[in-house]
Amino acid sequence: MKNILEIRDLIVGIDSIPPTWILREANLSIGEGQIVGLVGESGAGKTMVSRVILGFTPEGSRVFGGEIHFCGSKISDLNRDSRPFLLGKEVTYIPQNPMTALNPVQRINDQMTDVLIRYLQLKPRDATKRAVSLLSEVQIHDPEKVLKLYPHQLSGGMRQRVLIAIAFACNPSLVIADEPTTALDVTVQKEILGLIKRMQSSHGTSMLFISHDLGVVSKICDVVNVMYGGQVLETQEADALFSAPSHVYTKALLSATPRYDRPGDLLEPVSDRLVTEMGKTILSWDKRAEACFYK
Amino acid sequence: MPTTSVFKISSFSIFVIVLLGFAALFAPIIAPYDPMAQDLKNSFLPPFWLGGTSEHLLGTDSLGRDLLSRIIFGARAAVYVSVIGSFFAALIGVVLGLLSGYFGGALDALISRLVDAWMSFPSVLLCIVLAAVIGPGLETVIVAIIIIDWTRFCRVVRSETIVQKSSDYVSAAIIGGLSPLKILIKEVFPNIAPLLVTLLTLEMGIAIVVEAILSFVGLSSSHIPTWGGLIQEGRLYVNQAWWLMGAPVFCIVVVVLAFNLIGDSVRKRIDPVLRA
Amino acid sequence: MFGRYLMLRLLLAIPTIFCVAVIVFVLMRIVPGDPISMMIPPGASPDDIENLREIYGLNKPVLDQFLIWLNGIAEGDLGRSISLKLGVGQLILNRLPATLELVILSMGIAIFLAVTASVAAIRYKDTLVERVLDTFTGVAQAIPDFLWSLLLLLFFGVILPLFPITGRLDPSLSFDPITNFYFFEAIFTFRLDVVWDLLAHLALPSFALAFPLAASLSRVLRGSLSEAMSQDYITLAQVKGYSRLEVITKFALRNALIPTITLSGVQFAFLIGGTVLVEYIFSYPGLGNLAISAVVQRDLPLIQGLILTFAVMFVITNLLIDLSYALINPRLRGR
Amino acid sequence: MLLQVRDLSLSLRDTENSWFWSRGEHVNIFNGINFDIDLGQSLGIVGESGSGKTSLAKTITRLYQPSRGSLLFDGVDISSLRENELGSFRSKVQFIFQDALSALNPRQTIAQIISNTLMNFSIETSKSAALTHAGELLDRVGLPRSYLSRYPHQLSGGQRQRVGIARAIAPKPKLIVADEIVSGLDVSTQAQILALLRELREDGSLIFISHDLSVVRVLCDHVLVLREGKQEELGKTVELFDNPQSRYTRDLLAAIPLPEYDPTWLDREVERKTRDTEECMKIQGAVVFVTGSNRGIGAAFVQNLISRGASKIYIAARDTSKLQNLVSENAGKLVPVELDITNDQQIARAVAGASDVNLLINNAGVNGNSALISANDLASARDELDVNYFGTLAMCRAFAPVLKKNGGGAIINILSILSRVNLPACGSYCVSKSAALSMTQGVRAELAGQKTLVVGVMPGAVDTDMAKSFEGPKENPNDVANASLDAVEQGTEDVYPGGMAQGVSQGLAGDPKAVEKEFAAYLPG
Repeated sequence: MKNILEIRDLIVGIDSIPPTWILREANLSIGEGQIVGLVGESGAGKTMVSRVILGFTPEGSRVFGGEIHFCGSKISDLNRDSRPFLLGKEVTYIPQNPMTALNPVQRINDQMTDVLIRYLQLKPRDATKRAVSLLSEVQIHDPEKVLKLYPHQLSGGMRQRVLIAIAFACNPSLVIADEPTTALDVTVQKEILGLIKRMQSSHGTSMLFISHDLGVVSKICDVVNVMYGGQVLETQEADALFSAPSHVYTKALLSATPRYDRPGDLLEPVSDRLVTEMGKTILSWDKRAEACFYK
Repeated sequence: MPTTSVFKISSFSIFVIVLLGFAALFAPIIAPYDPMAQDLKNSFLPPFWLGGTSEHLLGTDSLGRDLLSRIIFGARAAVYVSVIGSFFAALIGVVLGLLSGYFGGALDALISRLVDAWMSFPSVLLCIVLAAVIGPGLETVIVAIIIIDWTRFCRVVRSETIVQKSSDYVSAAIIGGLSPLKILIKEVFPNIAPLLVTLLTLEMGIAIVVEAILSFVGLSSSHIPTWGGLIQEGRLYVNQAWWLMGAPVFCIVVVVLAFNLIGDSVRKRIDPVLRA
Repeated sequence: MFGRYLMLRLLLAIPTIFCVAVIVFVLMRIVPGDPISMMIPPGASPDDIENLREIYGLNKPVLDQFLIWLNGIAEGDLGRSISLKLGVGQLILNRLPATLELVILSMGIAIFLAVTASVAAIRYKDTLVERVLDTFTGVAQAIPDFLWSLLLLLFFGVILPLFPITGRLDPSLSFDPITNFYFFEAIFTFRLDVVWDLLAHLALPSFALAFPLAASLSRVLRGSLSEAMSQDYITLAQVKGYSRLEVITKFALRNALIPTITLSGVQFAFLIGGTVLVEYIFSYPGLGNLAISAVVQRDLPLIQGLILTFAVMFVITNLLIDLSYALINPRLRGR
Repeated sequence: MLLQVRDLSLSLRDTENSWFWSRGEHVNIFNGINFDIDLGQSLGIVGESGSGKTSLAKTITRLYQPSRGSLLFDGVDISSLRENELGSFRSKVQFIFQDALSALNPRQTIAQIISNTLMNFSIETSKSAALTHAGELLDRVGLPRSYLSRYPHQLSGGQRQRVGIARAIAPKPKLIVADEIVSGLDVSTQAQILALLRELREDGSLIFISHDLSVVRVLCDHVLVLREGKQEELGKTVELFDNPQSRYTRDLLAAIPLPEYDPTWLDREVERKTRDTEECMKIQGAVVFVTGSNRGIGAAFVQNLISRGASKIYIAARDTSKLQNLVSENAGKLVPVELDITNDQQIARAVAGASDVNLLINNAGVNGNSALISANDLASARDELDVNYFGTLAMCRAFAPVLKKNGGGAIINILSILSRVNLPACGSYCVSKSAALSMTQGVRAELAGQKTLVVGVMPGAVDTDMAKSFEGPKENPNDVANASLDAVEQGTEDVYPGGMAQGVSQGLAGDPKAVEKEFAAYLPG
């Protein structure tokens, strides 16, 4: 299988003395037509991975080492103008919070058609036609009416559908979804997950799916990467990972996740010993890195 | 909010304000001349750097009175008016704002209508009319400042109290068994205090300007020199001797800037949340 | 819904204006000094004084005076100025255009400065440009229009005599306008020399008025712009491939204007109050100048009329701001 | 019982749409909430966003004042007490907030925050003792004592939540209400906080608000499911999770993604959902037969059916003359039928003329208000059994084939909460309703094969002519009709409309003997 995206030993940090490391030799690859999951707790560096790919890194951050390849061509720096792909066309993004991700003062139509006009050179009228078919693809009834509305007139689930439609508008080769269902209620979450999956398979798109929720990831991803402290600890096919996790951290996370089908006393908090151990590993990596980059 | 102003040094403003206070307190001692003493032979003397003498550092006015001495005595009026005026305006505004914001209801409706009516009218004009009604004098200026500017405090304190009141820590205090008055004093007020300090310093600057405005249109005291009065006299001779107007304008501008800067830095220093 | 909202605003304006009228009227009646005493020549007989009181209706009870005044307003008669011996309505109408021209120009300058400065500061965030703009905004906001007038007059009128410091139009120019809107009339009649001279006279007062307004507008606008810039829809716009300037002007600006109008709407109205002093300082023949001389002269009918005019202008400005707010915010428009 | 909540409702003014002259309309936040909580128990309140769960928590702790209903804490009704009368309640009930940062005063150190609470409730009188005590509390929640001198913003999310817990347990409350306190935390931190709460739970009762059923399973022994301000389901945790009664709860559970590989999970929902919507009938377009439709609940049913768009309604009554007005107002929709349900011939005629019915509402009933022993004769008892049991059964028997032919449909039997417990004052009526309840269950089982939903409605006293003599809280007949029709659309089998009915039903589930004793007090006369 060909890889759309490959990240090898990527080291990113905020350029201070000593640097604040965000990604510590992270490895990740996304195969064509796959949904690749990236799970981890806050501070694990999940969002940084998506930002590095898109070219939206925080002020002062810098690539210290490693490589990123997109369809075989190397992305060498963090500047988004030097991406080898068209942002918004070939690589798109589904944001976390649908309530705030649409421009409140623009009609849905304008927000959907702008990329179509910009990248597919459609005339406004054709772009609207295409937007209508996209909206029906994401199962919005009466798309003509929805196009004339403002975001505040739509529910959260509807807005996320619109955002998904925007993400798939120009048949992208990679969609990055950053916690796309975290802000939604569970029942809506299920619908949206199903929709993302359907859109992904019907468009044959590759996808990076970032989430903190092991449950969500287990349901939608083909391959899952578990991150901690800026490193990818474990990469496995979804069925293998959830039936037989290999890394202690993954195991600990799984047994710390409450489940409605199990009585409460089975819940095991992550043990202090594991936390200290993992902290130590990171600390020793930092020391090595400092010695390497600041000599 | 922009926080990267080039003027970060508050030492400048502290220096200015100390100087102002010093001039106001010891005006009779430091002023080289009696500010009212006329010397018609030596009228319109320019400042020393424009060819004047070192005897009159800033020159003299149309009646030959020493400009430096008049400015030093003018500082006295400015400080007097701004300290007393701002204090009482703040007192009235804060008390009414806290009560109105925390307890709401009919009291709030009454107070906020009152503030609205007050604010729906150009304050400068109201001030001038008011001063005209009461008659000229420094006390008039103080009364005008209090009557006009209590709304400034009331409005801000009220809306801030409402914000604080709806935060969970106030609910937590209710759960914690505190009485409403105690919550207001112990929980809410400390969270408003930094804002209040800022408002108060800004108000001092504003009060000085109001005093200048009123004396500029001739509604302050005409018996003692005031900065506004000096500006008014200077405006008449601006084409012959621009420094007569320039010097007091310079003083007011510097003082107003100083109060603004100090308000900003005090707020940053007091606030543990901002400090973090 | 929106029409109803406007109607409501208009209706609410009436009691505000009425309140102002009452307050002003009562205030002016408790004046310790007697306005008549200023008008009479020395040695006038008590009969003469009584006569004058009769003419101006000052011998009647306060309530009657108020009703007469109100009745007059309803008929379009604001009374007669004591000091200028002319109809108050006439005086105000003569002066109003000059003030309006000043106000409109100042607001335009302020908006232009504020938007430019804010967009530039956000575009060049964390650079020297931002810090310089910060300083300018800070200073411009700290110094009120009264002091700006004096500073501008000193520096650009006296020390560097670039602009005239008094009046509205050079009397040596032969310009015989039909209306009192000199500026607009001069433009329509292609009197470019007059336009130029009017602008020169307007320059200092309008900038003095515009600076503090521009600064406070730009503070709020920058705050809401930088808040808007951290919103998710901006990230989405960036991910759609728009450049930073495009993102600011096409996406963030309109959103940022909404809170800006709410937070600083009242500042626009304050500008009208500011004209009083600025006109006085530059001897600009507008309402403000007239107001100060009326106050100094204790010209009751004139003061009353002027304050009423100011209140109406104030209310109209507020109304226009509300209107623009509603136009820009789809949440209100959709109703 | 530590806390008894009965028919608790809250409505607030919609300030956003308020005008100068009107202060905004009342908006219902939640309605008719009933539950009990005993010392040492823990109750989870679960709902999606907008279900009113946080408002409910704030009402239970009297941060809000309920607009209706009662809150009995330690036997005292605190629902309408004023703030200064709440003194002892305040120290016995504590709240932990969702947003720990905003719930801690930013200008106070942790030491001040905790010792303030200790001093307010006079648990400690000197500052130094309060400080030591605060230190001990930090030990209990697993924070180092050195954190006493820190400010809230210097702590991490999990640490702040621990401070919130320390403050809540400081006055040794009998009840702690925790509102979504783990929702913003990482899995590992969340597990630690949950473990801490499990440990502390043993000291008192806990009400735990959450959107996450999995988390509730960890902590609570009872669960209440809220949906759009209404109590959807209440039960023991084990039972509710193993065998959820309400469809909504089933949906919620099915939507939770468990962390295990399951490639069919995403598609499963769609299938199930379409089947479910087919299964449950819609009132809109239904053809309905209502008995006893001339007054009371029957009349309310007719109105509700019209407004919900039923296509045809047979309105049956013993005397149809009073129905003429109604019929002429709704021409074509309403068909009057003269029917005494104790008359077999009339029933046969009615069925023959109404072969398109797919919803039967057995509402007709009588109540002679007579006792069992002290009644003069058995006339009333016979009459009640005749109408309430035999009549209703006859109707079910007659219409079952019609419903089968029309695709299953539904039957609503209007019973009474008195079908489950005897009220001596009208003892014979209760017997007849009890028979009808048992009959309903049997009919339900028999008709399950033909997909007919049989709904039993058990209201308390309803504000109708029948209950004129009863003085006490009464349900609005409209609410009863509405709840019954909702049940048909949602596939619910047992309906307890209103606070009283729910209270009794819950009491019966907990301690049936106590309920019996309570009702036994209402003797005839």
